[in-house]
Amino acid sequence: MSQITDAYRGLKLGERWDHAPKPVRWFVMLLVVAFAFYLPYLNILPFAYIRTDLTSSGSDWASVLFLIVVYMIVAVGLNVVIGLAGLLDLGYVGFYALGAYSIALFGSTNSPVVEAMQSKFGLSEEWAVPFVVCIPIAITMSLIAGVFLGAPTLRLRGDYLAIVTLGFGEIIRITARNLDGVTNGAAGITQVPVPPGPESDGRAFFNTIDAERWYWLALAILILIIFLARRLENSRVGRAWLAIREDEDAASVMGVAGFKFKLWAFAIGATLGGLAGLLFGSKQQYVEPNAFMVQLSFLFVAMVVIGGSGNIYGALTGAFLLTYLPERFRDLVDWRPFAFGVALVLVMILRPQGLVPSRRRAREFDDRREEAKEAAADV
Amino acid sequence: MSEQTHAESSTDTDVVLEDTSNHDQIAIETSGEVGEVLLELDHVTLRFGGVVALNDVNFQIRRGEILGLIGPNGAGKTTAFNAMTGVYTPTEGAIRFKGKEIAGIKPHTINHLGIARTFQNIRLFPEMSAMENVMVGCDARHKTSVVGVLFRTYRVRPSEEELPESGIRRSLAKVFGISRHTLEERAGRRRSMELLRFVGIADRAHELARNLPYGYQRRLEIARALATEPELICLDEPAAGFNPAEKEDLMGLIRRIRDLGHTVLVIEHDMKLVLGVTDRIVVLEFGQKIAEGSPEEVARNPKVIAAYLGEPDDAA
Amino acid sequence: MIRSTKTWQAVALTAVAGLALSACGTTDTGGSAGGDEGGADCNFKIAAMGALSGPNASIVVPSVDGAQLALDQWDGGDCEVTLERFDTEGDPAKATPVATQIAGDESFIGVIGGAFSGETRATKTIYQDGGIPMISQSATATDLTQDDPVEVFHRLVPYDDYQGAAIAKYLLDEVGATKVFVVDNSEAYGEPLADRVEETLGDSMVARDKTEVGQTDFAPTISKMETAEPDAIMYGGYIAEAAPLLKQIRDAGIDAPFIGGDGLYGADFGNAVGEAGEGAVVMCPCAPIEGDSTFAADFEEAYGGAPGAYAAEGFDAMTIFLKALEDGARTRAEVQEFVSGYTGDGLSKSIAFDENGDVPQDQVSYWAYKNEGGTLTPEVEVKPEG
Amino acid sequence: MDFDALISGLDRHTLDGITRGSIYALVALGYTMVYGVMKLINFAHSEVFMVGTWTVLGVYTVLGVTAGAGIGMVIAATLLALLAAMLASAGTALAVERIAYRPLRKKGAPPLIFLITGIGCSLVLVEIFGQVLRVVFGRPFGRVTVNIPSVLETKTVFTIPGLDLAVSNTRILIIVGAIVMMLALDTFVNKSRLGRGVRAVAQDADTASLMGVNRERVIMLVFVLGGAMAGVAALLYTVQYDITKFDIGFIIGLKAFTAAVLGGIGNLRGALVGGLFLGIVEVYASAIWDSSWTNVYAFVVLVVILMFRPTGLLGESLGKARA
Repeated sequence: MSQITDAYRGLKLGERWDHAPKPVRWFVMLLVVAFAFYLPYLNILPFAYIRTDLTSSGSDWASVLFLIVVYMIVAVGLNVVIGLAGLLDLGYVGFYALGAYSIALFGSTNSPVVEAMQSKFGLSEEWAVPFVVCIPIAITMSLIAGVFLGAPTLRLRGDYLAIVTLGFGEIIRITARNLDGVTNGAAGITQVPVPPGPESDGRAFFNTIDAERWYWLALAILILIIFLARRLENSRVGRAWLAIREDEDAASVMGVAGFKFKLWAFAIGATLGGLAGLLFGSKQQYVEPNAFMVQLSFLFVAMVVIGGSGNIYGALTGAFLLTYLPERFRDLVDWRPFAFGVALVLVMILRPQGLVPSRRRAREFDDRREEAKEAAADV
Repeated sequence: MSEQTHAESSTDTDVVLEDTSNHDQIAIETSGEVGEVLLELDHVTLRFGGVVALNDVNFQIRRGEILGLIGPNGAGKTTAFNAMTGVYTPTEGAIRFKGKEIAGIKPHTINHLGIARTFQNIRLFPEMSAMENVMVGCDARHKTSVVGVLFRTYRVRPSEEELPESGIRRSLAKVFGISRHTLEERAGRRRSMELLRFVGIADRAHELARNLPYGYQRRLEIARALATEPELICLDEPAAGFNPAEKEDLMGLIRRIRDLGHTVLVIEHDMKLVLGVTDRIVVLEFGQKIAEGSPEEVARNPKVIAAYLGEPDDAA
Repeated sequence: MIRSTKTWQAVALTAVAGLALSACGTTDTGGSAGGDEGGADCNFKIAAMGALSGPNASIVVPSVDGAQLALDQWDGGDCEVTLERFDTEGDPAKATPVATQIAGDESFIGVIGGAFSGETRATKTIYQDGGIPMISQSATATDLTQDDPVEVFHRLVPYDDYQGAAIAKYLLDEVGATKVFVVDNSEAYGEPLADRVEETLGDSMVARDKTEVGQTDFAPTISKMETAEPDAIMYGGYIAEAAPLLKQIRDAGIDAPFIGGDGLYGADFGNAVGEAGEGAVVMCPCAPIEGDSTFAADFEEAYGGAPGAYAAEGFDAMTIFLKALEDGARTRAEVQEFVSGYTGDGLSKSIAFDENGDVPQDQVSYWAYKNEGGTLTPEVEVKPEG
Repeated sequence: MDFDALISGLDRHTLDGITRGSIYALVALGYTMVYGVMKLINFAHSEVFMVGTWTVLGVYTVLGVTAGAGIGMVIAATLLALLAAMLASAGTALAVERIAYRPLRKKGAPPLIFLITGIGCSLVLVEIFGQVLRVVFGRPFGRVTVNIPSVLETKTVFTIPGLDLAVSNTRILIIVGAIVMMLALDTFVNKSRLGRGVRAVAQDADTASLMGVNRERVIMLVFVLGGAMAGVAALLYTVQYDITKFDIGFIIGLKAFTAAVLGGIGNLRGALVGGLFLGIVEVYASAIWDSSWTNVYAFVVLVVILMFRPTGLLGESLGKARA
């Protein structure tokens, strides 16, 4: 293990990357993006073993890729909340659910909300809010929910915030399940709309069979989001978040409006969660409350932390591994949750700073380890 | 090379404050007359439960002066500080900054009004570099919003020296302007570096704050506070843990801060430093003001002598 | 600049290696494995999709085992058929990639499942797009066939509305209840079932309460029961909650008969409820396997236990697909056509699908099973009015 | 909405709420003590409770006791089961500490990491009972609900005159048992030398270590005590509900954690107050409406209380347990 990591360290990839000329960096990034778009068709032998559909009971590779990218969007959003602003949110699934439900409630002909609108305004039974209009609705709803949840609770200290957000996630799910007249209750909403596109062979462009189109759509959105998230990180906003995470009182005295920036972090996180949920609901074409259990929130947090909280690429790695591995090793069937638990514990004990820690966090971690050693030596 | 030297010296005796900065870039613009009342504590009383931390305290800070606030341990100096910077709200009385009541206002708003401070027990952002620490201070004066950062919506028509050198970029910037975010980042970085030079720690600008030696951390705190462009800067025991040579340097630094246009309030234990650098001194004991005046007057004041004889000077 | 040269070398090396390897060959992923072989070959796969792991696996695994048994007992002649098991954990999100995979692989000619209503709702349009016929052994939600039916979907179980009516009929006719207390678990299965029971009972229902999945303390429900003094109690939900509920009902000294739907049907029921569950009744649209059939014995021999929930339905579903192959169907469309027009006697019932994919009600038999000493023994058949 | 039902049965509902809350409170102690000393939410604590319920089942099975056994046998079996559950739960808690938390503490990892190993451990424990043991031993392990024989048959012991409220032996056992254990723990923490160590570390770990308190030993002690209390809760739970299942800890754990925060996390008496309060709120609300909204009531009440008392009903700090 250590031999491998040492060899990896010997390459000093991070440093080399920093020192590489700009055109080289652009070229490499372009290659990576091109490769990502090519992934669904990956068929070159040794690499193709990463596909999830090789075994007889495997699952569709492009669909899995899509789910991975959706969870990556979630991880990027949650990384803003947990990794940058240092707020422990255990109810992130609530926003994810809100996004999915927004598009279902307003865009599906099966939803009671749309049915009510049809009868109220005398519209045809085929009518529903168009997909493109559903996007701002979903984003606004999750944004509002983020602010609504954050405004009263962000004054609470870390661990109190954790339980309150956890409660929020549950409230969203239970409400969706119990309000039969609005959400169809536990039965869920079918016929969730898909993005518009040219039809072929009588099928919509974004249909249930050609999952790679969904993957490309999600990937494009993810790349845009990463671009924007990087902007935030390297700005006064990102610095304010770090300062709050480090020492909130000192930050406040230095003129950082703590509450405002925390609320922004929460709202941005909520929006990204909602966006991911929207993509998920739309691809699924079916939304039901049980898809949004608390455990999913834990999974999201695990993605961010395993990858290396505070680092966007760490969060992406975490989301990839925690979604991909269980799908790749479907053969293990019943043993997967156990293996997952063991892996969580092992990875964190062996590599507490996360798999791809931010360079800042890695340094921080080394220092702390030194301190812990010194403290131990003192005693 | 200097970085090497500092890393090796565990004590910071050889640190010499050397101001290599460009004062034009860090001096602040002040709006008032030197000598006018900048901050006023008007019969301020502060109680915690049954404990009276400040009892009817009255004093003023005038623009352009260096005021010393001294007193034995537990006299209420830091409490007064906290009240001025919004950490506590006075139970009775008023605190006015430039004639505006500031009691009960949030700390970050008070900072925006023009008061900055350092902390007795250093409170930097340990996992951020020295430069970033100062940048956070500069950000206090920046305006770019989250939306502005994300989409670079707010564009500014750049002045000639702000325009990029190369051809295409230059034309683009001429047509579309430059985003305020970019300009502010650039200005912030420049100013931060100047401030680090000003306090004499520019050689380790990119090191994490937690890894800086003690003396550097103290000075970084001052630089960070200065970055918020305060009219009044409050230094809470800036010389704590310093040796005589460093104290000497610090006195020079405090004077130079005043020369930049800031008004300075210093809380200090070390009488020698306070007497040497301040224009005026306020003395607190048991939450009450017992004396006020020029350093000479205060040094002769029997009450002050009694108070200090009763309590050995721990900084000595 | 030395560094960047190295980087370039690495990039170049990777590119060369990639090209070389791509020249070596490609994997055979997806695609038409069945078609490639060509000719009169009859190599097909049938998929079984459902919760094969996770807390609800015990309701699904026996039915897939039943299907496997049917396949093992089949003499296919030239045809070679395999059953592929796809685990969804009962989660619609995990079911869609699976369904896309199945629909995209032409060698699959039929799907047994989805086992639960949620995953079926999420995947039936995928199968419809792929034109692959599905026969569900246990998805009972009414809307699957009534609200938005798709051509490819068939099921061997009657939908919840009828089951609710059957439970109500049992309560009225067999128990003679006039004051029934109805409890549900607020979930997609229990709630509509209880709704339907309530509807059919009309004035004979005295009170209704809702509980949660995962709940173990039912004190508020019990105190409502004490006030209502029911002469029978109906629960729409699963075993995990029924067990503590029953125990608390009996502890409170209420000995009104207790009846639940097919969510309680399963070998685990007796283990879970213990003594408190003695005499509890479980209503299931599944006929007892008749004595002269060898199914029960065969199943026990193959899987080391009595056939559990929906094992007979699983067996029947597989049988229909196999008969389609015997009939000469070789494409999805042909199989679909055969299944839709199929009539015949199955283990569980005599089977024929109506235009929505349902088995006509008059062919379904509901049976009340009584828990006696930890095993469910058939008590009486109930015929609800359609 | 049926407020009449609440009012007319207020005594009954209160008793129900206290019964439910007693178990929350006992489990909440584990969260609160660990938090007080380590500022850490021990996510695996719910599984510590779950292990206790299986231990009770194991003891009953080995002894072969069932309902209707003689009174002596019942008492002996119950006491043995209690002891075994306490030991097993305490052992599990200690194992979690050793495996998942101690190595991280040695490395000085940030709190978030502890959270993830806690979740990982929780999953592992759940799967041990749901999968690993099933593969090795078969039933009763696995993912199905398992009955635990009611050794103690529920009987009405007395009726509170005037209220017409029947009190059963199981209820007495649960409420009295919970309160006695809590008093014992409270006394231990406040009076004994070891307990003072716990309080000292909770108040200020650095000062405590200067005063010669061994922090590692205090941490072990806290996990053992919290685990033992979860073991007590497990026995009382099986007496009342008669079942266990591989994932039974999850919801109880969630509620107990809520109760701990509600009472003021880190505060022992807060756990009791929070647990009882949460139990009563849930039962009242379920009586007025129905149980499908239970978690919503619980969390709404939590948020409202935290709005007004940001550190819970009794305020935090195990150090100031004498609050």
